[in-house]
Amino acid sequence: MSAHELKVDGLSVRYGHASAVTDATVTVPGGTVTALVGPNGAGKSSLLLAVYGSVPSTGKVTLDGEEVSRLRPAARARAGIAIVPQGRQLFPHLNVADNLQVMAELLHLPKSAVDNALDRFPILRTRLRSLVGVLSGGEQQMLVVSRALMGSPKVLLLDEMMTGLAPLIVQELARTVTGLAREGVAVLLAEPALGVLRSVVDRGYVLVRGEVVAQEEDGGRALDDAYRAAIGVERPRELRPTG
Amino acid sequence: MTELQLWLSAVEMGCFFGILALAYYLVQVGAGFFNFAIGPYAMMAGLCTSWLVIEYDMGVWGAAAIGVLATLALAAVTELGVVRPVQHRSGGGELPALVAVAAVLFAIQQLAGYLFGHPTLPGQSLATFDPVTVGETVIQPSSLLLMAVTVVAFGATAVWIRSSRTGRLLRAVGDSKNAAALLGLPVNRIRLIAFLLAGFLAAVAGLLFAPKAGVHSLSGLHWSVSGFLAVVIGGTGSVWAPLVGGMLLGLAEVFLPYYFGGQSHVYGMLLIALLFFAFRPQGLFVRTVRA
Amino acid sequence: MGEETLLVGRGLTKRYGGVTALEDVSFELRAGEVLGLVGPNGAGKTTLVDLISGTQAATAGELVLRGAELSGPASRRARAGLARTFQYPQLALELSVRENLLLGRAARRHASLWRMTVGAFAGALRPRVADDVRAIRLLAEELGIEGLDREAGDLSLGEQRLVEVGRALGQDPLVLLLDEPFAGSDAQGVAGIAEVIHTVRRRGHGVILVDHNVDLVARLVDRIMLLDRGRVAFDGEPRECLASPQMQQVYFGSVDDPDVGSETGTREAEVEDVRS
Amino acid sequence: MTTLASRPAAGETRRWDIREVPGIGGLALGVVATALILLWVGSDGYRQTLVTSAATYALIALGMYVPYLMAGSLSMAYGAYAGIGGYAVGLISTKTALPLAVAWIVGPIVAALIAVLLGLVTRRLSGFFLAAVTLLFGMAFTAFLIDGEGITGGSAGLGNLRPLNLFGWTPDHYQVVVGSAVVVCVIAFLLDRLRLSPWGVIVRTMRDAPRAVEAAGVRVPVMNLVALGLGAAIAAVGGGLFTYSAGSITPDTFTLNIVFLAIFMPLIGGAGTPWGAVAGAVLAVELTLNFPAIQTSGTLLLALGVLVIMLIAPRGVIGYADKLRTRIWALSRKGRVDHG
Amino acid sequence: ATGCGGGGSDTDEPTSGTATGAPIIIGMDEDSTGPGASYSIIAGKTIRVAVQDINDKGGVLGRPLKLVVGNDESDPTKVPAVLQKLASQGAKAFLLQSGSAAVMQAKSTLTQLKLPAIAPTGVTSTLVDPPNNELIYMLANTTADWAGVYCGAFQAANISKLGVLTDDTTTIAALNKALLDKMPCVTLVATEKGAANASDLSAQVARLKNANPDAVLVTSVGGAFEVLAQNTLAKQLSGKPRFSLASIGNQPSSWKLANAGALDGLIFMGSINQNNPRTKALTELLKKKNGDDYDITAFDAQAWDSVQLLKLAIEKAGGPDDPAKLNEAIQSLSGYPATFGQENFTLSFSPTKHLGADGLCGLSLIEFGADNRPKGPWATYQPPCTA
Ligand SMILES: Nc1ncnc2c1ncn2[C@@H]1O[C@H](COP(=O)(O)OP(=O)(O)OP(=O)(O)O)[C@@H](O)[C@H]1O
Ligand SMILES: Nc1ncnc2c1ncn2[C@@H]1O[C@H](COP(=O)(O)OP(=O)(O)OP(=O)(O)O)[C@@H](O)[C@H]1O
Ligand SMILES: [Mg+2]
Ligand SMILES: [Mg+2]
Repeated sequence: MSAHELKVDGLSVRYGHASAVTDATVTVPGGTVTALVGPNGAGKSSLLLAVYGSVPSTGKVTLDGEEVSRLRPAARARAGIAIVPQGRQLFPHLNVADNLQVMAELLHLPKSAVDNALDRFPILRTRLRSLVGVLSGGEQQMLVVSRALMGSPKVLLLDEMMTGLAPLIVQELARTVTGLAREGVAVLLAEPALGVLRSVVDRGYVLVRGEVVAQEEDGGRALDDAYRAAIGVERPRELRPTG
Repeated sequence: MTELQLWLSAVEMGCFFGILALAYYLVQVGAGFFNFAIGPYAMMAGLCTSWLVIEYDMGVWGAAAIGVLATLALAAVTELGVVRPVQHRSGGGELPALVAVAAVLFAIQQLAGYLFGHPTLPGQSLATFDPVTVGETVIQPSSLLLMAVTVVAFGATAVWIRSSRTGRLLRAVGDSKNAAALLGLPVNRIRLIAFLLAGFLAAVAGLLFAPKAGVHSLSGLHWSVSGFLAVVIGGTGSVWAPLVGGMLLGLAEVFLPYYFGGQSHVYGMLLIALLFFAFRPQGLFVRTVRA
Repeated sequence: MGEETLLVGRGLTKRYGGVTALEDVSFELRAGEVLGLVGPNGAGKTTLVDLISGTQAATAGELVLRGAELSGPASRRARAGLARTFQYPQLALELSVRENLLLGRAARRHASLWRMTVGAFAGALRPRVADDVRAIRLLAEELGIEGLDREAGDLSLGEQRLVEVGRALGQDPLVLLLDEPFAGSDAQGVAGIAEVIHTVRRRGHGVILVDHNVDLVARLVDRIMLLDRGRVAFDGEPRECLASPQMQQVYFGSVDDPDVGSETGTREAEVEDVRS
Repeated sequence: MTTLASRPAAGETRRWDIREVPGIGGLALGVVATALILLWVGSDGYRQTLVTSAATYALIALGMYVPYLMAGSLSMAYGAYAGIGGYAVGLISTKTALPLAVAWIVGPIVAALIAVLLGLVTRRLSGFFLAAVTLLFGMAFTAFLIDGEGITGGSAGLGNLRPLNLFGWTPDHYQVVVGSAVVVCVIAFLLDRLRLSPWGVIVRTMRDAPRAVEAAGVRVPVMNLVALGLGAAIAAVGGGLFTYSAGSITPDTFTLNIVFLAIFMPLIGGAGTPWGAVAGAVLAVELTLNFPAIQTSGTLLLALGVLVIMLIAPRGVIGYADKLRTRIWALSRKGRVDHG
Repeated sequence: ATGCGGGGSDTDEPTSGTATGAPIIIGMDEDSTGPGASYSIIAGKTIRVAVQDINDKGGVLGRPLKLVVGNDESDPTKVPAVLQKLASQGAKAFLLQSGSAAVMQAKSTLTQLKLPAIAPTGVTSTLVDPPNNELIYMLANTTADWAGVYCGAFQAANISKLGVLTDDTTTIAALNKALLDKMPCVTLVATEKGAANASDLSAQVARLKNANPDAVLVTSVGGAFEVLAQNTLAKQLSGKPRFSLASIGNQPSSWKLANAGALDGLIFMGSINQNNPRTKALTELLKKKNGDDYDITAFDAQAWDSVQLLKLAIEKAGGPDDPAKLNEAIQSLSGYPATFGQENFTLSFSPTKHLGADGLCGLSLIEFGADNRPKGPWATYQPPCTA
């Protein structure tokens, strides 16, 4: 399967007269898992949303050489960009099946797509008819993830995708993500701290106050160091263990 | 045999309030607020039709068609020209939307007054077959038509909203505008559809109910209030809730005066509402989700 | 820290029609103790927090806070000394961060109907209380929250989570219930929240900490309670707990998992990362 | 380009600025505006009536402010609340020997109690149940005023009111006009401070995050009742004022129109501050009563006016003005930053 | 379209005609867009016609009358401001031509302004009862007189048990009080009330039916309620004699609302009597102005007379400028031959009599025909005309 590539060029996002992302340039080669790390409020989500087209932005976004900057979110989704947005971007008063069905219809997928999406998380299958609003935080996050993975995307935008998921699931997902990357999907995941995901990240960027301040071509510790170096100014205080 | 007559009246009003409530329900589900302009929509359809028939002795069906179209136009303007821009500019709160539609309510009523005059006009009956006589009671064709249409309207809406693509989108968009917009669902189109459907239902209701007691440029507010009460009593938990609410209201408006006379429908409805709400703290159908 | 028991729960159970979210859960929280609450998704952690805080009514079971029965609506329990955060931040998005932080302190002064009524007039006459201003500044500094005048709705989610914690702490609670406070917060946020936890336990009060970041939890708590499908699967010392087979099975996945190596590796790294 | 994190600095440094004394800015502007209006009024009877009408509307709108815009619960019995205030004046004046001023204590209290009662019934329900019940109460109240012949003077209402007598001083008509303007300013000022106070924070949080308020230790339904009561009381003051200056009250004096007016006014004026309600009232009076087009429907003018304002200035006229101000300040501050 | 009366009437304000000199300003408070519009407009138009007519004939004391108009939409909270505005525009007297709730509210404002006013089409005696009644006047016979007429009618048709169907407006509540208490001739077996904007009255009528009265009297402000009531009665209580107030006769537009033959046999309190030459003259004039199919109503006649009475009063007072004198002048008017009622019907006022009508000659019972239009005087009984 061919490797896809996402290019973000000089992207800026402003809310009113406050700028969340300033002239960010990020490349996500297919086959790699690229991380976007930065402290809270750095602009990670804004950047991802802008790439998906959900927040207005200036700058250029290209998928496999095709510019998608002009497209609306729906069109970008159909073009193969999938997003796991941060926070619960679900429809709490719709049941699990309908939540997936809505997405399937947006992407013009066959009914079977809903069923396939559920394979990844058996728990969800048991709750198919219950309102999403009553599910546990993690169960909801699982739903968000399976919704994003519907209809084989070319680009995956994962905004803190592991939030609220138990280690067991996290490992599975980590494996899934790596797998997809190997198949050529361009994966961009945003995290305030790499933590458990360190093992899956191949390369990454550090975002501080809306600006890309560092780029690191090999993942793991290297990226962590780059990150720490970048925010070294505001060095986190010691965390005293108990006892 | 007056009993039958009373039941008839109650059901007739129930149907009318029910459809109005259903119109409220659709906008509530799709856009998340109560569109108080529903009553004026109904008034518009009824009044415009009667006016055309009386002033330009136009054919009833032609006039009705124009009336309904005019109402649809109003509904569209409400969303495109008022609610959408207002919500867009005020950051999507429901309060501004509510106030805006309330203003639309009065604007429509007053404009209707200028266009069609202030006297009450007789409603035009679409049904031309002879009145049906049951015992002493005569059932006007318009009443039968109203009931038939009510059943159809609710049945159709129920199916549509539960299992059609647009129906599902409607529920989604209304449930979380943010999520919908974020994912790229056609929020604007869906909301417009909700308004148009509401406008259409209201128009039909007004058209079919007008023959009962005529229609007046100021009927709108009264109808808005009745429909609102119906939808609140019924709740917005199910498509059928508005019908239940409407029927309860209809029964109250007919049988309270019948058994207790005088102003009892005013006091009685307050009393019932108080007791009802006090002892059924969830209202009828409601579904709760947690934080 | 004193051995005095602070909060006791007995036989707590919650059913939703068919679904059983929590089944006969009992626990004990001592003064100055931090109790970690972990378990797979849907195990019932949030439900337990809801039952303790009174956000949801228990199907069965009882709670005792400092020897007195703890019952009734959430507000009464809050007045008795409970404070909680929500897994998804519950902020007034149109209010400033400062005002959101003020809520905790403000609530304390408007407990009863009478005080609410009087409070209305008092508020009109004396809107700004100097101590509040000071207290909020300290709170914000402790948690490293910047920009108190911004609308909470303009904050990033991570920033909102931090404010959520700050609001709960503002109530100066006897028992602080934290539902996944670390999810999505950066190193500085983690440190801030950890700081908060220490402050509370230093005061000899208690904390119940729910989070999936086990290593962090292990660092911060005196005891861990493992929930599985609504039941207590393990309750004990952090280290025993992490080592326990139950933990391995229900939470980390079976021992002979090829990934375990890398997985434990990441756990250490995580701790380091936090201490930087 | 200011990045977000650098925003707060400005806020901190201005903390001891006189402009930061809660509500002072609004008061200053409000007082100036009122003074100008009173100058414009002079001894013209018509203009004086405009002011009293505006004051009445303003008080009813201010009554709407706390429960509706701060707590987010919509009560539609404001016609009744104002009516209660009005009838308190009427009854005490015609049926008792008590000093008339007592009416402005009794009326608001009764109104508040009724508001609380209605709120009590729907306390566990979503906001619109309250709207429905209060709507019905409004209707029933009018019916009662007509039926309750003995007490309320039936359809003829109550008139021939005693002049107000405050410790021997009977204000003339102009003094009443000024007085009502002052009352409005004072209440607006106090509500503005209340909005910023801890109480206000709780009440405003109830709208978006009731769960948080509950979890923080305040019984949301109860607090809601307090807000409703307070609102009703303020509206009752307005009803009393109108009745006194108009000299009579009938069952139809305060109708559903007033309710919708009360819903409109705070938003066209500006939901951000109670002064918005006052501004809204002035606008409403201007549009419905003082607009040059003699015969056209005041209601139509008002409705269209509301729509236009909502479209041009979604945060109301005051919000609009405020936006302009902050724009200018932002520019000047930016200037300073660039220098430093 | 005749429908556009509301809008239309702003345009054709009266001109000074042949009269010269400083205009004498009369304030008219009408409801041209609110709930009262449907009847307020009718009289409003005729008032303008009357003013124009006076001006064309040389005006009052050689000066033209000038109307300044305000629209209170029958909203009592607007009334004080509207009247004040008219006064500030120089109005020396008022014609109060809107919903009676508004007129009620106006009374106290009149007292504050010390200016006299006529409510041309008012019928409820409470309008001219205390409180604040020093300056307000009304023309037509009020309900007090009607009681006598109805009683005569009931006896003539030997009706002893009466059922009443009434709306819930303040106007009618007041009217019922004045009317029903003064009819000892019948026993009220049932009084049923329905909302003025009701869309169904079958329950109320069913109760009436159960009470089994000899006849039914409908008391309402007219419009949709009145006709709905008649329709329902015709359907559920067919054959019972039906009586009504004046409003049904005064609102021709509402006749169209009735089901076929639903008004047949209905007897209402009319005051238009074509044997009255003045009525005839006015009819001609109005047909000229408004087209031949124009149905003249008591509202037209009363509006016309109010203006004439103001003219006389101003002339008597030797000018409009002293309100006290003007008020006295109005009170001193007597024996004015009215444009409605029977030929010899006159209007007079006095400090204690603010109701113009002298005797019952202002009234006549009119019967509706099968075509839902007034057929003519009721054969069974007519009020004795003894001034
Ligand atoms: N109102 C409800 N109706 C039905 N089931 C419910 C309801 N509320 C919670 N549940 C179920 O109860 C179980 C426990 O939920 P809870 O939120 O306590 O899990 P959790 O331990 O917090 O999970 P997570 O770690 O994902 O937050 C879940 O399976 C959830 O689906
Ligand atoms: N709707 C909004 N209006 C105004 N400012 C906003 C809005 N959303 C975000 N911001 C600001 O933009 C900046 C970036 O926000 P963003 O959510 O992208 O940060 P983030 O890196 O995702 O943080 P986190 O790790 O907490 O998710 C923050 O300073 C935030 O305050
Ligand atoms: Mg983010
Ligand atoms: Mg949870």
